Amino acid sequence: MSKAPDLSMEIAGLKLKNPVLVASGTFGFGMEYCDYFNPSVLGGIMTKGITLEPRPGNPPPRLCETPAGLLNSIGLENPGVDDFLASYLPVMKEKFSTAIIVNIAGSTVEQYAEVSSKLDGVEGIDALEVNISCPNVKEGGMAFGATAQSAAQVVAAIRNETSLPLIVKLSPNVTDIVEIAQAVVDAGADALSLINTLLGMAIDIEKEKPVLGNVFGGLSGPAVKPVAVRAVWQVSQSVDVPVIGMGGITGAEDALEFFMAGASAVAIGTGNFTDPLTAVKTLSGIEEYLTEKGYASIKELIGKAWKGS
Amino acid sequence: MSKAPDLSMEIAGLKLKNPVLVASGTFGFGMEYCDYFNPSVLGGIMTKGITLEPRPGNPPPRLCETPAGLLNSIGLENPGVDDFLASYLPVMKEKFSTAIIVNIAGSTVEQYAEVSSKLDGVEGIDALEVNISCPNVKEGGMAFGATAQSAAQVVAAIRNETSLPLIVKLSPNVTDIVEIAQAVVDAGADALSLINTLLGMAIDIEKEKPVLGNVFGGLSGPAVKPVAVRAVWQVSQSVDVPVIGMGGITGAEDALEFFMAGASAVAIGTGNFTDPLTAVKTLSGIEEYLTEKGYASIKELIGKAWKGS
Amino acid sequence: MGVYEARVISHQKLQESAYLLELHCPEIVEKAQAGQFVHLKCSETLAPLLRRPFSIHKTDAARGSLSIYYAVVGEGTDLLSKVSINEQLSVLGPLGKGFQLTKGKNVVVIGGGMGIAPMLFLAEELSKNDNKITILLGARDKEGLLVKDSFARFTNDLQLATDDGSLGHKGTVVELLKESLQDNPTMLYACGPLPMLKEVKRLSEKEGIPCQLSLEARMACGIGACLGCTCKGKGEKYYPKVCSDGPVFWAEEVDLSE
Amino acid sequence: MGVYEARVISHQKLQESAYLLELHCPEIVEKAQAGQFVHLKCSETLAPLLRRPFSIHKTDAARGSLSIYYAVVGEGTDLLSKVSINEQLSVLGPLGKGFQLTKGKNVVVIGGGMGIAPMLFLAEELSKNDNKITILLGARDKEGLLVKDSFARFTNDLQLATDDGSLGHKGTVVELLKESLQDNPTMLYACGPLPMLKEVKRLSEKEGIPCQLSLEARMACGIGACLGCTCKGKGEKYYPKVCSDGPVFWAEEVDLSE
Ligand SMILES: Cc1cc2nc3c(=O)[nH]c(=O)nc-3n(C[C@H](O)[C@H](O)[C@H](O)COP(=O)(O)OP(=O)(O)OC[C@H]3O[C@@H](n4cnc5c(N)ncnc54)[C@H](O)[C@@H]3O)c2cc1C
Ligand SMILES: Cc1cc2nc3c(=O)[nH]c(=O)nc-3n(C[C@H](O)[C@H](O)[C@H](O)COP(=O)(O)OP(=O)(O)OC[C@H]3O[C@@H](n4cnc5c(N)ncnc54)[C@H](O)[C@@H]3O)c2cc1C
Ligand SMILES: Cc1cc2nc3c(=O)[nH]c(=O)nc-3n(C[C@H](O)[C@H](O)[C@H](O)COP(=O)(O)O)c2cc1C
Ligand SMILES: Cc1cc2nc3c(=O)[nH]c(=O)nc-3n(C[C@H](O)[C@H](O)[C@H](O)COP(=O)(O)O)c2cc1C
Ligand code: FES
Ligand code: FES
Repeated sequence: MSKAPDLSMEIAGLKLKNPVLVASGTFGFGMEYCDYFNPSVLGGIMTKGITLEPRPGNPPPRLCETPAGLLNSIGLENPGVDDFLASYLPVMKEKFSTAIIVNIAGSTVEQYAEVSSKLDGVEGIDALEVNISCPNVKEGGMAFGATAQSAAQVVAAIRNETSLPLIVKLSPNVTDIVEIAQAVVDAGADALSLINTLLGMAIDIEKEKPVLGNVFGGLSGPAVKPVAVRAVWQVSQSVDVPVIGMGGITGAEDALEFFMAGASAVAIGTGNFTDPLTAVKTLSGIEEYLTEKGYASIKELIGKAWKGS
Repeated sequence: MSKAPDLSMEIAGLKLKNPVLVASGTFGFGMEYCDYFNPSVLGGIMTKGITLEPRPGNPPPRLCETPAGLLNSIGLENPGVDDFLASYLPVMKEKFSTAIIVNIAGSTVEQYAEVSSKLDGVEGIDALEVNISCPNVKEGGMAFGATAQSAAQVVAAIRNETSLPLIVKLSPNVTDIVEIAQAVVDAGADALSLINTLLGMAIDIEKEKPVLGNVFGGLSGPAVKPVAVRAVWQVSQSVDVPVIGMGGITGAEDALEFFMAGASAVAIGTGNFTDPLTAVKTLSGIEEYLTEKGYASIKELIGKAWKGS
Repeated sequence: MGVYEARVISHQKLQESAYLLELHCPEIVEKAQAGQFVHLKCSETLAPLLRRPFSIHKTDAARGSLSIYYAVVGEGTDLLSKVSINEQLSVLGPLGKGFQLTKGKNVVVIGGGMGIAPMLFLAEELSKNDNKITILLGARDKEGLLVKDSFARFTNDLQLATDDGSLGHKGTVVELLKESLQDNPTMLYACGPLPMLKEVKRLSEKEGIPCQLSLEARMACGIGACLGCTCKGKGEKYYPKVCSDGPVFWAEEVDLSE
Repeated sequence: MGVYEARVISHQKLQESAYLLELHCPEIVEKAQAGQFVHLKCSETLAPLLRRPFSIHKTDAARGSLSIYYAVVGEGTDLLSKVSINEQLSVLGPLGKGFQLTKGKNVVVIGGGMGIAPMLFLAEELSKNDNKITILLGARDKEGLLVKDSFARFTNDLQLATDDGSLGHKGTVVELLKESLQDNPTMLYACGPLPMLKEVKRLSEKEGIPCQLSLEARMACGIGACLGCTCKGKGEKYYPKVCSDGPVFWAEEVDLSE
């Protein structure tokens, strides 16, 4: 009889019981999905992006479905870091026995630093994921992720404020993602998340104007998977820190592509909307695959497509 | 009774009978589609990319279907400019009474210049489309399209060699497509084509290696439409030359999005594969729409979503 | 709430491009409240990617079934219309905040177009609570009012309006409402196209009658997690979520301007 | 060649996940040659995006129909298997370069797995031309050889092989071929999985027997325009296109190494 494969993973000093996470902004603070499954079975939860002040987000409409994809322009609606700490984190801590990774964003380097300092040392927070790649707000995201220099600057400022494992989330909307990856690693990132959404838009031909209230939105879902796999492949070969892969995963086969491309963990985003059980199904599918193929650990698959057999 | 709407369009001095073209690399040299419809009904044909020397292209597999998209790594397989002029152009000239736009590529600025000079003044060629955005060959494409400076350099060199209308085709794989657009217009581009394919890849989880022989491929098809519409919207508002929009068009509704986003013409690429009649159906759908809505000319729709009513 | 594989028990074309679909799903039926909705996967492929929300039109406890009443307007509903009996569909539900029910009141229920869908379940629930119920249904033509008979059981005062006058009053359901207001109702319930809702809201405010509106928005998750299905709120809450703060709102909670 | 809306005349499940689909398309039937294929849209949505190529299994001039024999291996063929009689499918065809027929020769036709599909049409055509035909069909088990009876009409020498020995020779069709070679055939025709084709090619070269192979590749356009469906060529032509230079190639034209 074969032993169950080892699914545990360590990322930036953070021990995950398994490498299947849920992506920021697609899982709220975890509460909504409790009616469908127990999120504690997952490797971790990446929260909605948190900023220093509460934000109302962008005006509606905020969603537009596209072929195999989704445009969103939520615009970082969130309760702000203080209310997050007071009202949301305690519930998460109590309800979930899995890694809680707090996604943060800001409009200035100072704001990123201040949010990080408020989250540093707080019990129940396992890691920070720094969003420098949100295409949905004019300041506080994409602008920082667009050049190696500004990306490094933000990361260095955060690194200064926290000893939490620091995961930096990169944008695919750049000419050279490898350059940016290297810069943020040099600046102190312990791990990288990729990819955030692609900058896109849609036009309502009846109304003769953009569908989204904010004009532009971020494209996610299966449509972007080939771009995400490519980014993981490129970046994981160029840096020495682990990569968390995401973008269009709807099941174990997609997830396996990311591992073989070089990811050490994966996150499910838009896939949660198609089926709230996508993350759990992905997890069990990975386990089955490993068992079937006789792999002892998921670690054997990381980068397999470029490392060879 | 209402008059038939005016579909004619002028782009960079080039008169098109209508604004529906077929995209480079997806329509060969037009011959293959003659069994399905008469390509002369279209506004124009953009040829497969032509280089100075013949090229064998990339090793197979060269195609991988993705959700609502297609990855290709053809790698500019083509007969070379001399054979194109000797064997292909004469047949095209004879068979087609529509604009023939020759797509060109190269590995060095000199090659681009030399191909252009060979095509300059040749009867039957209506315009050049310069591909500085092919993600499928190491040299001769994307590298030039990646920075404003190198893009401008290529365009200036070509401009020097030809008085043909010059359409420059831009890559979406850049941080700031507007910057590049402005640079190539300053360097002499008469019009812009966008977008070329997104850099992507896929992994065969059975074989544990990349699906494509060339590892990376270019992503096209409906999946990329939101990125293409966004690029057209951004660029058409920032330059004074016409924009030819493409990326995921499968019918008139998609095409209308591009016009309203600012395109003066559209091209059908991957859509030809789903249905060889996509281009003609798109054309007739646009005509119907204009008639129904009482527009006298397609020109009224260009940029409507940002110009307002 | 949960996600279920629900078997299609019956599927009936009612009128040109509108269907009645009955799904076996006792778990949802048990908990469902009038005004709530289900979130349905219309295909097994990625086209379309997202689920589609549909109001619960009625429930049948004995059969363990719920019905939705839907119009074919695009890809998802077109695929849905081709689903056969005994096929399974993935259903989330019951979702959202339903109508707040009243007891012993004089209520007007207004449904316009496909906004008729949630009103049958509502009428049934209201009829259990000793209310005096006026039901106003409007549609483009009489084809759009084929479900009217199911409503008759729950009221003595069913009034119909069609744009083309092919059935009932020739004109809008809002015109019927204006007349009904003379009867001094104490609660309005409305679902329908935006222009109708705006008028109902305006009238309710003018007359000072409490009013509940069921709104629509494009949805992704359907359960309050993605923050995508917002409408415009009033007061403190900038952007209420239609899927979890609604779909039913008090008229004064929302700003219906575009 | 053209694009047609073809009506489904019959659709039959033959074995676990393999089907026989008959399409009414007289325009294609009229021109079709053995070894050619059709390019089929398996769904009306964008999932999957591309058409799927299938060999012409047989044609029926009287009914104006062609049949394809296909296995469900993924999304496209799965959707195809759910298509009902009288539905319309968009079909391109006939496409590609078919088999070069012989006259008065001693030929061996080898089909392995779903590579059996094009061989029925070929066998019929060869049988018209006074050839001595040996047909070798191989599959995993006897289920995979359910179409064998249709072949019997065109030959006196039908040999079967199954991996599990449930029908005919226990082993591969290549083993049958090795024996048949003692009969000094003058032409080999083969279609099947790559390892089988490699072996057939090797044997044909060793024995110096002309050999035609039908290859597969992922296709987009199906008509020679996209340059996507290449295989490896030998000699001048680097990358022949399976859809238009093939799918049938002379064994010496192609390099089957991966
Ligand atoms: C809470 C709720 C309850 C609903 N209940 C019902 C019901 O009981 N019966 C019913 O027939 N429909 C109902 N709807 C609407 C239904 O969800 C849509 O008609 C359906 O999602 C359309 O899917 P589709 O793929 O067919 O159309 P799509 O291809 O997605 O869209 C077709 C056209 O309809 C427009 N459209 C579709 N849905 C919406 C929307 N929600 N808001 C604005 N425009 C839209 C699109 O812009 C497009 O022009 C409800 C919606 C909500 C939010
Ligand atoms: C000229 C030609 C003739 C064909 N004739 C027949 C026929 O008569 N009967 C029949 O059953 N099939 C035939 N095929 C194969 C058939 O086209 C594929 O099985 C079909 O396209 C699969 O589509 P799908 O969406 O179901 O599978 P997908 O989801 O696209 O793929 C499922 C799995 O099968 C693999 N796969 C599918 N097609 C191919 C291929 N062409 N080459 C390599 N791997 C592949 C994929 O890699 C994947 O692992 C033919 C192919 C060609 C090129
Ligand atoms: C509705 C929505 C909201 C999102 N919000 C955030 C966010 O707040 N912070 C962030 O870093 N990424 C956010 N993302 C990006 C996702 O976390 C993820 O990187 C991206 O969607 C790609 O993965 P997917 O294709 O699986 O969705 C959001 C995505 C969606 C669809
Ligand atoms: C198979 C294939 C080959 C292509 N070859 C070329 C080429 O030679 N030169 C070029 O400029 N673009 C080439 N393209 C890009 C297309 O012209 C077009 O810009 C892109 O595919 C986006 O449009 P679509 O989504 O409609 O296909 C090719 C695209 C495909 C799919
Ligand atoms: S649809 Fe996701 S919050 Fe309402
Ligand atoms: S599939 Fe396009 S060339 Fe063969």
